[in-house]
Amino acid sequence: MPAEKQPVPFRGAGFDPTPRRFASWIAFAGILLAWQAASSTGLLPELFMPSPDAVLSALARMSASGELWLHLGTSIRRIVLGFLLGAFAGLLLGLAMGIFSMARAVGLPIVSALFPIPKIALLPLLILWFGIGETSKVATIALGVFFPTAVAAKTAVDGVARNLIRMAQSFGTPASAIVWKIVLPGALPGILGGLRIAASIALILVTAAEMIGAEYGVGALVLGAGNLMQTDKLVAGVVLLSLMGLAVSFGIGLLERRLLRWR
Amino acid sequence: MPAEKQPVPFRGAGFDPTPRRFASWIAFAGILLAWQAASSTGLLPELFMPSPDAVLSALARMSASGELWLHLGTSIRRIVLGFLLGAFAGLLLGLAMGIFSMARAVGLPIVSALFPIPKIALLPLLILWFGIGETSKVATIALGVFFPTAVAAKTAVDGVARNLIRMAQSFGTPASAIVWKIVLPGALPGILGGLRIAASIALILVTAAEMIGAEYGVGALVLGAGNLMQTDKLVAGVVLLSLMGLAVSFGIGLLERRLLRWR
Amino acid sequence: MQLIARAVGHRYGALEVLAGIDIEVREGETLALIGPSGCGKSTLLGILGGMIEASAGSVELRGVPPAGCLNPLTYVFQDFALLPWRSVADNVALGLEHHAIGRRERKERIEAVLALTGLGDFADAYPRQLSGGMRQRVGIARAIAVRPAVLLMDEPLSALDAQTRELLQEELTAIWARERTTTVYVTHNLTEALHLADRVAVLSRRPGRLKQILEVPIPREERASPAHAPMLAQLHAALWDQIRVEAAAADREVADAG
Amino acid sequence: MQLIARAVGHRYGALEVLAGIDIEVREGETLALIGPSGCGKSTLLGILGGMIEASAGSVELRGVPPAGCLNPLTYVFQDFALLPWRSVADNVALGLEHHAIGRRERKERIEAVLALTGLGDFADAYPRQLSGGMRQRVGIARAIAVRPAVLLMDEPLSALDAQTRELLQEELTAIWARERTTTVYVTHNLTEALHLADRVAVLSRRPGRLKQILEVPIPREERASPAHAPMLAQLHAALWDQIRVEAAAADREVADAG
Amino acid sequence: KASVGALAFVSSAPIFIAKEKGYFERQGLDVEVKFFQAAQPIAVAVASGDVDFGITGLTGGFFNLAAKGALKMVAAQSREEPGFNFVGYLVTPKAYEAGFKTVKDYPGKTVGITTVGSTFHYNIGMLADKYGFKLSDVSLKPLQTVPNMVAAMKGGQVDSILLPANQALGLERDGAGKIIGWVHEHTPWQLGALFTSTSNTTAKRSTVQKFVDAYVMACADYAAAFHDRDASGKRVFGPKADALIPILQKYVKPEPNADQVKASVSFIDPQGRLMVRDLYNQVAWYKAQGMVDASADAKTMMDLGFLKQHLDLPN
Ligand SMILES: Nc1ncnc2c1ncn2[C@@H]1O[C@H](COP(=O)(O)OP(=O)(O)OP(=O)(O)O)[C@@H](O)[C@H]1O
Ligand SMILES: Nc1ncnc2c1ncn2[C@@H]1O[C@H](COP(=O)(O)OP(=O)(O)OP(=O)(O)O)[C@@H](O)[C@H]1O
Ligand SMILES: [Mg+2]
Ligand SMILES: [Mg+2]
Repeated sequence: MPAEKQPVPFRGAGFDPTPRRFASWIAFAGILLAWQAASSTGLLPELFMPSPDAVLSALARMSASGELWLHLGTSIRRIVLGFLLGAFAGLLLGLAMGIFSMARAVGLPIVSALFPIPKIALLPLLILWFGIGETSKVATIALGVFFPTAVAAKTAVDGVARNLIRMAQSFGTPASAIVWKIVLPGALPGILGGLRIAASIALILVTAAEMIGAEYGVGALVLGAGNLMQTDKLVAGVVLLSLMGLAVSFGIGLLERRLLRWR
Repeated sequence: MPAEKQPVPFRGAGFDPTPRRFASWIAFAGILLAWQAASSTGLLPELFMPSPDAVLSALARMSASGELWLHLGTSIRRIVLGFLLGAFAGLLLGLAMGIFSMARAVGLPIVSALFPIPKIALLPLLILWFGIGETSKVATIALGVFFPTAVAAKTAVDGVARNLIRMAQSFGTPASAIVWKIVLPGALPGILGGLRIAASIALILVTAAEMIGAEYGVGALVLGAGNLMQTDKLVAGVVLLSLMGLAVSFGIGLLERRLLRWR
Repeated sequence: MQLIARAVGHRYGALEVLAGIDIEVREGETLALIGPSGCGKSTLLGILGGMIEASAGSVELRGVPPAGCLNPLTYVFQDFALLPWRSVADNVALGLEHHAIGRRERKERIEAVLALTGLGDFADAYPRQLSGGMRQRVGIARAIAVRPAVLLMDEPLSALDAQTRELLQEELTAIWARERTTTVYVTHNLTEALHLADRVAVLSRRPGRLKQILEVPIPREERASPAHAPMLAQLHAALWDQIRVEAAAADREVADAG
Repeated sequence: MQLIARAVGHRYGALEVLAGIDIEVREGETLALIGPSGCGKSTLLGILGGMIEASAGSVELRGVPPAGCLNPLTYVFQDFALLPWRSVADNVALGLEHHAIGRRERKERIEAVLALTGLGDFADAYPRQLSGGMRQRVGIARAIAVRPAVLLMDEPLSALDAQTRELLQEELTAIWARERTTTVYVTHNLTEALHLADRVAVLSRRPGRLKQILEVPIPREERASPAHAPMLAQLHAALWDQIRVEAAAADREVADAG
Repeated sequence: KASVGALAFVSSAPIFIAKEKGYFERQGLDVEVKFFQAAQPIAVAVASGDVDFGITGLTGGFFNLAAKGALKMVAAQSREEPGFNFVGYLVTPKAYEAGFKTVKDYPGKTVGITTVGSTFHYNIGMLADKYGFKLSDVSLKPLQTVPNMVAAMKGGQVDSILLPANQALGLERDGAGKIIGWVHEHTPWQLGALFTSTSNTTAKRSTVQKFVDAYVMACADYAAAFHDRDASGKRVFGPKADALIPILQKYVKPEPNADQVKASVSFIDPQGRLMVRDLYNQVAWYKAQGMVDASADAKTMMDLGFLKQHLDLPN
């Protein structure tokens, strides 16, 4: 480098993908338009993939006939019941495992052994126990929600900064108050994260359970439409599921924003 | 506090649940024993829940007849194929979204819209496209693996410490080398975490897909056994799924330990 | 009040960390505790405060606690240990809950300590909205609110940047001048120890033993004056000689042999 | 080599951070850069090093680069910025990759700088196995390995505890005495600036302007002696007066107004 | 007081008749009918004592429960009797055009069934045995529910399904399928049974006896009303049938019209007698398929003492 005098070159650019909300919306709209165009020109045969407007009109038809609400209502009832049951029980066990050595020693091996089982596999057993009706489906969902909630709650309690607990102890705060004032609020973000996963598992399970022997529910709708090659109804059902997923995720997001304002 | 002289009391105890491996194993063995005892004494009717030894002997019988290996082999082939396909494609898209603004702008809205759909709901559509055979099942699994992998890869790339990238730039490292030497290794932990989730989703999906119209596979085994009220075979199938889940999780754990030795 | 440790020793499993520590913290004084990394300073402070059960020896408090004392031994933590989900005022309130004081007195005490630490305008802010220096001020306010007999501070300023640290040192000096709280102050920073303490206790490397207790013979208010600079520099050099070799060894020690 | 900034200004969006900075870093000197939090010290260093594009003004290097210089402007970072998945030797190697030097020379250079920084025994260790002080030594070794014309250090010691910091200060002094590398050294710590620098540049609060450049009139080797303590204390007091009010204001500034 | 678990199908008719005509009351029994969604849970409910009696078709699941000694068959329900259309083989029009015209063409085809071990599964198995093809050459798709099966056939995912006459005829009328035969034409068999728990057959033997007596009276009524055929073998429904139809309409869900009832009524032995040898064959088949435990013994699954004479007793 024999240069006697040289400007300092700029070398800090890149690796900073910006969100570009605008481009995202354009891209999304563009995809929908391209899809519609491909369908209209016959490039994408209706038989294999319905056009967006066909899906919309299928939704409208089903809504008018009430079929939509029947399927949606059935699925939502199952999810809500199963989710509440499973989340409540999972929370109790998870907190206990996070706080008490004994609960952990007994609970953890069981949870670890049962966690990797896809809960849908328990549906046949639950049908034997509870019959083919609602109970077995709700129980499947509850089980599917129970385990991730319990594990998330335990992990969240483990993750509560020990220094905060020691701090409270150093001020003479009694143990029960420490649970309420330190452990629970500190574990809340992790628990909500666990519930988010649990909710998406509940959605998978309700779909699968409804596909395996239910008359109503979005899962039954989708399978039936698929078997009848009614692709417009099928994709409409898939859109419903996507919306349900987005709604749940939005709901938990709302909860997070309310409960975790301090973050 | 009128005391002239007082010892300092200890107040730092508790909130430190110890793992107690020992107790865990004892608890686990205890549960198995209790289960066996309840079955043997007839407290737990064989009709609803087989005893552990009945499950073991069902496994032995199925293994001897080759049925076990047929079901297991079918499921594993589906999982492996679907997982490899989905993970590879997901990785590519995820990395692209993490690095390039354009890929992110286009990819993110699509991924966000399709992510919440329980992929099992796409099985009927995939059956229409690919027929009722292997392809549709493998494709369902691949889709189920694709999305979490893509999202995990993107998030992992986002999470790579920007200061490390700036550091490399300050030494004049070219952009392509930064991707290989900084971005990829830095994103690896997050990617492996995503693959862990993807693997458990693959297990759920293979079970559900096999329950909906397949002759072989562990899912078909479980559902068929439920229909025949062969609870011993049913629980044996569930145990197989649990073992498969543990095996996958162990495998990824191994991979993590090899690739992330530096942690 | 006085805080007296007698023949205190401690082991973590097979690791001997402290041995035969005899220390007497005098009423109203500030005792700085220095020593190489890992020599057991935090452990000793924990034992003094009743947060760690000593393996050997005993600790006791002697004298009459100050009026309104709710928690004789009170900590100020290096990492501030604020509850992120509580506002500044509610964080200060934590130490007052579960003690027999009325709602009104609690409110008055909170207002008083927030005013004293210059946080009056931030009573409703959350910790994430504060700078590091302000966070530690909340930690100090919380500790003072319970009117402790002895204040135990474990490297309270070491998480702050140099400028903020100097500012808080000045404020601590002001508070001590007013309250005359007995204080044990753990630090790595010799300059800081010489700036704040009445006496400096030096621990040897692990297992920590009391090597020396050094009186700082200059009134706290005058230590900033250039006239005393040579003397402070000498004290500094003396202390640094006592721990430099061990500090170097500790720094070279592989943190996580694996 | 000399590093010369002319009329440098910078804005982040609407926020003006630096205005009209003219600075000349002399060959072989150590220039400390101090100023209240958020006044733009890091930004200025980034502009000097070509990592941030200045909104106004220009920066240039003048003179002949040292023999074997691979990267004229080289950083040492506050948070060390080591690649956790590379061993110590491989971390040092990063700066040598993608440059036209042979395998053998690369190996020699790595061994040389590791020996110089006392890391010879830790060539194969991963960063997580090192203490903070050793990690920063790796950062320094990596920077020296490329034989920079100018070393840019952004609070390189502020993430370390006080003892380790004093130790590394001594080692830095030793290295500079040998290598005489031109250095720009950002710090918050006035004592540190006065201990290490030939000149101290003081920036005003945001938008940062050059307020003063102060020469330290004592040879670096003699600054520890008590004889010079009063003078250093005076310089310290003078600098502290220049930034204390602004530092207090900055500390009170709510970090994340929301 | 007794309870009986049943499906809301026409095939449960004798129970409805016995209740409506007061035959149970005359035996001093207060019988409550509990409806279930599927056959399987009825067997479980009887085995666990939730209900005293059950009446449904016989499946692999049933035999497995019975093999554990929990259940005993005591009388007959429907059977496939020559001349009485009950379950038919239905193929898609496309498959029909392509040459799938008789039951001998099943090898190589895809067939939708409800579940593994269902009566439909057994029907195909019997065809395989009778016509000498391998059951494994037929691809059986378990689709869990009848609506799924119908949908899968309409969608062309399977070539054939088996359906009860009423639904099969409806589909053929709509052009959605072709009936290529009826089960009774190829493999007559004992399709369903009345059963109770083993403990009931010992502890409450007299109650079971009274229940069976009332049931058999209703079977006789049923047979008299629905078994008539004209000279050409075609079924005819007279005034007795018209008298019973409203009873069935009251219980069957979804409520059928008279024609649908007529298309649905199967053959039920007038004296409630079981075809015992056929039941032995069924158990043997399920055992051969590995769907029923090898230790199962058909003999222990029935208690033949409640009727004077059953049919076809094995030596
Ligand atoms: N809970 C524990 N279990 C086991 N060993 C511990 C524990 N806490 C601390 N130690 C060890 O005991 C020794 C003393 O620790 P301590 O934290 O008291 O030292 P310190 O003087 O405060 O160090 P530092 O200056 O780094 O804060 C160290 O070697 C540390 O590794
Ligand atoms: N990338 C950025 N975008 C927007 N504003 C920034 C950015 N980086 C820094 N700033 C703002 O510019 C101002 C100067 O930042 P800079 O980091 O240069 O200050 P500093 O003097 O190094 O501060 P400190 O002493 O805290 O390290 C600060 O107010 C900071 O908030
Ligand atoms: Mg410590
Ligand atoms: Mg900075």
